[in-house]
Amino acid sequence: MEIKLFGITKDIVGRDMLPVPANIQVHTVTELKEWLYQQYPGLEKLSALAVAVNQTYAEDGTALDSTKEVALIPPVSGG
Amino acid sequence: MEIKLFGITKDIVGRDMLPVPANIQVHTVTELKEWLYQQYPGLEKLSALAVAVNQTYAEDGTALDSTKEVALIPPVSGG
Amino acid sequence: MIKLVTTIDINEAYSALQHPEAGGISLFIGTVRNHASGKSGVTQLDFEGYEPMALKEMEALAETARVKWPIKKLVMIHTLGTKKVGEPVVIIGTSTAHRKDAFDSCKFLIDELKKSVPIWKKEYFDDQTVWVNSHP
Amino acid sequence: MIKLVTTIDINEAYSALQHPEAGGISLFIGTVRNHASGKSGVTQLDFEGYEPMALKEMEALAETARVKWPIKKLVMIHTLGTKKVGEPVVIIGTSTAHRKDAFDSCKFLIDELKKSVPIWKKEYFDDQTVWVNSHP
Repeated sequence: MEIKLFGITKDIVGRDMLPVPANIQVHTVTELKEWLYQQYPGLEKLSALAVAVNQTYAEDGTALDSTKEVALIPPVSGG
Repeated sequence: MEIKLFGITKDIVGRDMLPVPANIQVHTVTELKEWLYQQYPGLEKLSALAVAVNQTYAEDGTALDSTKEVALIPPVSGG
Repeated sequence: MIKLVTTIDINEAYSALQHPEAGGISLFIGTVRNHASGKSGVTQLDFEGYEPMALKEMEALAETARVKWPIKKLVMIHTLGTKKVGEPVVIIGTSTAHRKDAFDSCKFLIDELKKSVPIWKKEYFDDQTVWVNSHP
Repeated sequence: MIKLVTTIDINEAYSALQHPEAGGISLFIGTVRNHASGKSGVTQLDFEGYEPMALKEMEALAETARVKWPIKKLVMIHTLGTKKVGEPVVIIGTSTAHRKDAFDSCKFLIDELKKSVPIWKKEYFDDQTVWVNSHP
């Protein structure tokens, strides 16, 4: 599974696409965020962090797998 | 004194400038409207009729004289 | 920018609203509809104004709006003369630091313009003409 | 008309809002201010988007607005890339038969766009850059 990164999450992680190693089990949005917060503590300091699955805002319990497009959505600031 | 006419008041009176005969005494807005309603009953059928004196909406009691610019303001419909 | 014109130029209005401290611009453009209240088949419209008084009233509304909202730039332009369906007849615009003030002040200006500015609209139908709002 | 662009064309947006049954068009144009909240001296901004999701969110907001108001035409255009102070970054427009619906729906669309559409703004100051809204 790969995670698309935008805005400040791209700066914190230092790249725009983060592969999740095959030996890491992240089956839900909550599990993904827990793993990310361990790896990149800067992500936990954001005012909010959403996850999009297949280009739609996902719930904490939404299931993840490698067939889905997954992205981190830091606080938006368009307009 | 001459009265400027606009919109439907111009159609009712049949001209765009109505002189008030010298022998007619109209000292206030109220007196002017009373005289106009007698002469042109169509004016009384309008949903409203304001009078402007020197290009400002006037009160019923506002004094009129021949040095002032006087106009009839039927219901506006700009925009 | 407050004026009466024969044709509205939207780019000119937009340019006049630009200001380095403005974050939001609200524009309202009133256009000629093809059906008035309860009637259909408007073919054209004529706008007539008591020009010096209309400009004075528009200036007074602008002044009232500037007291109520922190407006950076303001535009009120109304056309006079003959218009066809779809043509713009009025454009109101305000620019402010925050967008709510732009929306609120722009809406105030068009609402008040329609109440007090001495401009009159004559609608042409196939078989008659009507001065809008004249009769109850 | 819903799209992401590099440069906003106001005339194109206005043209897309014209409709013979529309009496009012509300346009909102968001521009780059020279001071953000509490800070001064923004020299430029970059806008980055998650483009396919941003378009999906904008389409969803448009659909919600169309259910709430009788909208004739609707425009949502956001720019991506580098902008200077004063440049337009977003334009929202709705045309409706009656003007209150145009104002209300236009304001709804810009308010919601700012909440949910995945677009990010980076402000450049003389001595630092800031991703807006990122931190409490």
